[in-house]
Amino acid sequence: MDKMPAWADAVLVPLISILLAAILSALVILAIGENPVEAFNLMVEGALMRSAGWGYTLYYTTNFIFTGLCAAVAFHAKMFNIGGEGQAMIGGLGVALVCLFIPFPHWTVALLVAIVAAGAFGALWALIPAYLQAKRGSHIVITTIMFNFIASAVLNYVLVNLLRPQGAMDPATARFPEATQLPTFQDMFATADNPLFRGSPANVTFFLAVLACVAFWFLMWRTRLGYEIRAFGHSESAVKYAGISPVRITIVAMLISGGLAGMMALNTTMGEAERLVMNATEGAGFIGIAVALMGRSHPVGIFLAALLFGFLYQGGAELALWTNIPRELITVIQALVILFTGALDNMVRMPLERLFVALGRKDA
Amino acid sequence: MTDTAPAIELKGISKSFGPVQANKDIAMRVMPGTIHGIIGENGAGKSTLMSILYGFYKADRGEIFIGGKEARITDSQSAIAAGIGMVFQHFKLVQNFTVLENIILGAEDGPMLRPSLARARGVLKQLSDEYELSVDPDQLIENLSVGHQQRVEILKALYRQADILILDEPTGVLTPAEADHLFRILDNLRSEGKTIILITHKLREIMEITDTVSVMRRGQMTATVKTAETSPGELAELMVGRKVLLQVDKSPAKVGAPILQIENLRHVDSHGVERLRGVSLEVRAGEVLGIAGVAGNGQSELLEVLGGYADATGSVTVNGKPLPLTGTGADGAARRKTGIAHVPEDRQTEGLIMPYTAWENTVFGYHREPEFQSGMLMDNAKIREQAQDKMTRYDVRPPDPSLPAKAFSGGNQQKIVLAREIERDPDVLLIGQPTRGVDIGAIEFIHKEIIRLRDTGKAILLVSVELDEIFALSDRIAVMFDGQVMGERMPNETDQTELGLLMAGVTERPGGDPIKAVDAALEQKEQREASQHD
Amino acid sequence: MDFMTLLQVLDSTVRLATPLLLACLAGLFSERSGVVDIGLEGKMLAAAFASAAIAAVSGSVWLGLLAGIVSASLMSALHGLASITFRGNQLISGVAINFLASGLTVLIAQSWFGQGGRTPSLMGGGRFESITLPFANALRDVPVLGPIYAELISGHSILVYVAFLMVPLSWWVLFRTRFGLRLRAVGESPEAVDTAGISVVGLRFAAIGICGLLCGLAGAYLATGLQAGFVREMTAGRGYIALAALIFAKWRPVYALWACLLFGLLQAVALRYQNIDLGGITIPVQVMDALPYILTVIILAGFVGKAIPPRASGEPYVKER
Amino acid sequence: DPALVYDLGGKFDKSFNEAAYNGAEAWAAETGGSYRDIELQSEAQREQALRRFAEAGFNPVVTTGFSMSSPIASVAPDYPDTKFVTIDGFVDPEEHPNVLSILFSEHEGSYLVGMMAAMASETGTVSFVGGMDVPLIRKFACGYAQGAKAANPDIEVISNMTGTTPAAWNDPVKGSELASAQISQGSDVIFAAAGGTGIGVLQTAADQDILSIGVDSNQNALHPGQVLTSMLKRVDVAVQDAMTAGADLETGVTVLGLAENGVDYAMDENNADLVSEDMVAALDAAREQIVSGEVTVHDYSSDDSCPALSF
Ligand SMILES: Nc1ncnc2c1ncn2[C@@H]1O[C@H](COP(=O)(O)OP(=O)(O)OP(=O)(O)O)[C@@H](O)[C@H]1O
Ligand SMILES: Nc1ncnc2c1ncn2[C@@H]1O[C@H](COP(=O)(O)OP(=O)(O)OP(=O)(O)O)[C@@H](O)[C@H]1O
Ligand SMILES: [Mg+2]
Ligand SMILES: [Mg+2]
Repeated sequence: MDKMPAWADAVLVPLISILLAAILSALVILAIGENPVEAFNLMVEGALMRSAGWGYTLYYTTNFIFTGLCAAVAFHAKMFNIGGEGQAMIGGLGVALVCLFIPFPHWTVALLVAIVAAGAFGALWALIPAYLQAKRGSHIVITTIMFNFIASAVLNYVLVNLLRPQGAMDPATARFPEATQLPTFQDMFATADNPLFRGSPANVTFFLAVLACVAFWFLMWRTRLGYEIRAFGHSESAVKYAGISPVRITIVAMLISGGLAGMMALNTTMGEAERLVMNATEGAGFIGIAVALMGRSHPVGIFLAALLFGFLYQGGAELALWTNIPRELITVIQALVILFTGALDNMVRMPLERLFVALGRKDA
Repeated sequence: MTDTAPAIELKGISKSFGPVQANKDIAMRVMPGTIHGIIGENGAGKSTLMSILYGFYKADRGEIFIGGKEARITDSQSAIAAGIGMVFQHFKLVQNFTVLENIILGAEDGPMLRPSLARARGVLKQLSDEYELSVDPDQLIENLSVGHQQRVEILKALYRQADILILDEPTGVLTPAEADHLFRILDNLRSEGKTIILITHKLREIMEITDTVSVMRRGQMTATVKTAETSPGELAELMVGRKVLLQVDKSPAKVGAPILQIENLRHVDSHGVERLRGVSLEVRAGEVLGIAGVAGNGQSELLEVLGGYADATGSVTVNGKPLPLTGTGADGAARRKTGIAHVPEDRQTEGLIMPYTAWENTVFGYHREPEFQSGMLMDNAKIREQAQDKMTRYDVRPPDPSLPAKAFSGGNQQKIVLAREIERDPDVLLIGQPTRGVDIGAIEFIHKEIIRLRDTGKAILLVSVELDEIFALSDRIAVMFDGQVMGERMPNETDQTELGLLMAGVTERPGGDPIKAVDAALEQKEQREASQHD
Repeated sequence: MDFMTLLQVLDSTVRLATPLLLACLAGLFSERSGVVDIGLEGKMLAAAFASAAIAAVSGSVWLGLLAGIVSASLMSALHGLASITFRGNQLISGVAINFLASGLTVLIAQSWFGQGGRTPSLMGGGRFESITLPFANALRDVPVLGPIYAELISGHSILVYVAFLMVPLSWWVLFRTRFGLRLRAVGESPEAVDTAGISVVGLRFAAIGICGLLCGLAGAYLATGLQAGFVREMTAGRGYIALAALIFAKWRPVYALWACLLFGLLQAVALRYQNIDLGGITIPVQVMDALPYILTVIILAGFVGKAIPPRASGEPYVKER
Repeated sequence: DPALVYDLGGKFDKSFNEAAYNGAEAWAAETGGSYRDIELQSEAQREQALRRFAEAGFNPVVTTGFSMSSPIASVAPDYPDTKFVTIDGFVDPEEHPNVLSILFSEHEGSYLVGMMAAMASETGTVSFVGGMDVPLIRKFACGYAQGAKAANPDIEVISNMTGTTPAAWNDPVKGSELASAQISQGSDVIFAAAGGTGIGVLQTAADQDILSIGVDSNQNALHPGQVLTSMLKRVDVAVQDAMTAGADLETGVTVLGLAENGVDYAMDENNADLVSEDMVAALDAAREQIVSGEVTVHDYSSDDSCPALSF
């Protein structure tokens, strides 16, 4: 079946797809009367040419790595977890609770406990849909969508009625204590005469995300559990034959998936806002799906795709700052990227395959 | 049209799927009112050629003449218009539609359904009477036996007034009695002047019914001969390209103590239909117990229950130790620990993970064994090494453990599964359809392996729909019909006819028309299933 | 609850159920043909915007309706291109369409009207007025039935009646016509349809076209029937609820009606009775707000059990042996 | 040059942010100056926008929305020469001398329109539709209820929130249904403080021929003759003033209540026929009492409770 070399499938197809999305985006920008070249320059300038820009790009990247891994685990088990958003919200609640109510001596301890809390809360939020899928056959796409809405209501209730400091307007918790604040890139890399990453929110959780990528690789391709998850994703009937419980795999995979989504909250809640706000997730759960797809559910791909979306977010912010382009343009660009890399990738792959077959014939 | 014009003539048909050349420059002529057989190894390109004739695929090159006139067959619609009907290997029926709805689908009279359905009901009645093709027009397809589903497929073609009928491996799923019935229908159709193309792997069938036969090999048409002027041996040689042994050598079994004992086994499927209805069997050390039966009579469920992935009631013991049949402990992994190995019926959806590499597949189901672990991780290096060794010993071609399972041909996939299951040195080997879709060369090897394992004193439970295979391998034969064991026979004390009737639920040789008795038994089965289905 | 309140809740139910019903039937046609569509939300949104924009510019609600249908159909065509022609992942395509609609509607609205992603308020002929059915006022005083007729049945915009008529019509099309037979077949077994000489692609595009049409009606109803203009994200998750209703309805038109009415009722009740006081324990508004979603989950878990979708849905059709 | 940062609702929300935009435009028109603005898209952009504007030399940097106070508190020390303004937010002036916090007494303005609602009501029932259930909106509702009860102790006040997610700001359909429900419960004046959702509320009120009250900006013109009044929150004035002051902006905390004309009710030709002289007189009297301290309107956010309404 080797119609096309693997590198072409992994690199060339997404690249051409992104290019197509970019061209269409440029047309949209032209249509609303702006200059696409200038816009692109602004985006690159603001996202990649300054250390603070990188600080933001990597901050968003961190979010998307976590949600991308979240979607990818589910994909490997042939499930579509649209609930990353809700799981991340509830993960944030876990982070907030430990940060607010446990007096930590040092951020390292706080981070360790918060990782557990974020993961556990996110996983917990994935548990019910997982259980229902495994035991009752309730479609996980629908249940996770519903759980996003429910998470939002839960968070709203908790923030408005329970965790909000007296008199505060924001539906948000109080600021976390000093000891729980994570070191940012600025804290880590800036020197007196070289103020790198000034004010940007990228923080240690970025390294945690990278670590998560590595752990994900080991889990999926080096452990029995990963072997079973992938096998389940390829063939449910084969897995039954082998004596692997589909119920167990469904639930475990979703718990891992939800846990990863929950950990995204470490970045936004503990790393950036240093308090829990209502809309901390901002659709990153959905972007994660696109990231996982683009990244072919492989950690390296996910990292690169997350970087691309991080760039889009940060570049988009710069556009909003220095031009009059409405922020919805970024939504449109995201939609186009998802469309071309996720849904229309065969449009690129099919002609490419034909090309490679033709080239192969000539060689032979 | 003169009477010498061939009903079908193909010239220079070529087709490739990417790098695979499935048909190479094929020419073929079939005269009207004849039955033309096509044989060839798996993957030889038979189905592809017929799909081209039916407009399902488009040929890269070549011409098709129907009744002497060039026909431009661009899609199934134009093939149907040219009077061609096809019964595919895998039926193309809508499972939750009625027979009638399936018949009219695509051949409706007008935009409204009712008149079409009413007319079809009449035509159907007439056709069934004419060709002995009776089937309940209002029954849902999913409630029909495969044999009846096939009748629906034939009726579909006749309803569309096909003059040319293509049947792709129609007998693989039929009891011998049903196959006989089918051949009688085909005979009828031939005498009506219809032209029939019959694809089959069974040389016996070719010899029995066809007028002419073509042999395909590796995408090419290697020979076309008059059936009367050839022999099975010659055809086999033409197919494979070398002499083939059509019989397995085997010494008498040295039977030992009972290993696997099954008592009153019952199983209800997810739709509430009882699939096993009190099965009792015993397999002893050093023997092959062959289970004969038409697909869908509980054999698959028997294997699933024994393999640990379907719940049941009753009792199963291995070496005297009872096995749990529900709940925890009733799964494939636990069964493996008790010494049961299982070569499943469907290697592609059960036995192998197709995208996994061969080496990953060689531990599938055994991947939690301590010997394949190093610390928390799997010891991939070791697994790979052992896989290489197994593949060499089982002559898997190509012997490359890093290829994905889907890149191997059917026979070689089966060898990978066999290697995995046999290498664990089990006490009991469950083996379903060991050579389904495998060609003659590989069959030879697989049969030898099974006999070799028997001779080391293992208890082997073999399920197969191929009676030839059952006879070739079994030391004892049990026949299943409708979830029950209809009887046990010794291979040298019975014949295909008797087994065939047992397979259709008829326990005594009927005095009258066997077809009637068979039909009655089948109908009873269908009714029970339909009434239990929720 | 007295009779009038009940009527008003039911009245509100009908209004809230209408967009759900149209979207649900849209999804029904699509999924019956084997194309899963989580982009209902986006299509409705696009239609809501286009209908309001064109109605505002032209002053004709009918032109607006047409524009709504066209724009939802364009979105459908995109979904078809991705999931039928190029056999892409249908869920991803749906997600992308939701994003696209969410961004494009505001972007275009802003560049046309400069009102922050809103269309101007529709007046007069730019809106679907509510229709008073014959004798509604005369019969109002007849006990019980009078108010039911006058309050509940009469007095909705024409699209409401269209939506309810769509239920028997959809049933009839699906189960009584050749097209319906083929449509249901292609969602169950595309290879059966293909070998019968019917184009799978053609049928699926037809189904998706109907889906676009119905989403167009749903969006137009939101922006020009219920409201007098478009505001950003005005579909507010209704596409997802419609999907849940579709599963609840087991992909059948008449059940779809009941499912959508149930969801409409839930919303109507939640809107009217916030903070229900149950003898000391107050149920917070958040619970009422989340109730439809919670109920969906409960329904999926318990009552429907294993809802079995059309067998081929979600899978692109690839010819095979 | 000054810069302006809008909250997540976006520039043209027909109420709060749009008022800020109008103020900036008015300043630009008056002085011929130019300014930069940005609509935030995500939480993390809050600080980013502040920093980027401060770095680029914009001064003052004006922000809308209570959510900006936290980011300002963390950014302000890094740019001591830049003045930051947080409208609706509070930043401790002791710690951050370069920040001006502008707070509005929404409860006072709401009190006045509540009075007007009660007086205009013929059924003895008035109502409130909020957007997302957050404390700020409860503050509006609470003031409104107090005003209504002050004008007519027997008045019935119904209050509903649209939802608990940000979608509640943009669901006019739900707004309509809420309004309908309230109307059927007898309400004949509805105050909507619900962003885009309010559009639906006002529409339904107009369609069903009862009165509504707009919020933040003057929304009387949306349905001339059918919007009783609008509770004005003079964000536009605050923005314009801040921009006019420029780099010399005086920092600290400013509370803009009735006394400062920071909140008010809108009168124009669209509602002239709806508001009687009695009403104007009563409202003027109440305004005086509040300004003088004779009457205090309870602020929900001061202790998260409301004497006139339960949530
Ligand atoms: N849709 C397809 N895509 C790619 N390759 C295909 C396809 N269909 C058939 N082939 C390849 O073409 C070759 C011929 O296949 P075909 O199904 O015609 O064989 P066959 O003679 O009918 O075999 P069998 O006896 O197993 O039915 C095989 O190598 C097969 O792998
Ligand atoms: N999907 C595929 N991808 C890659 N290679 C394939 C694929 N299908 C078949 N092949 C290769 O093409 C060759 C022919 O396959 P085919 O199924 O026709 O084998 P075969 O002659 O029937 O062999 P066997 O006797 O083992 O069944 C095989 O050796 C296999 O390696
Ligand atoms: Mg074949
Ligand atoms: Mg083969």
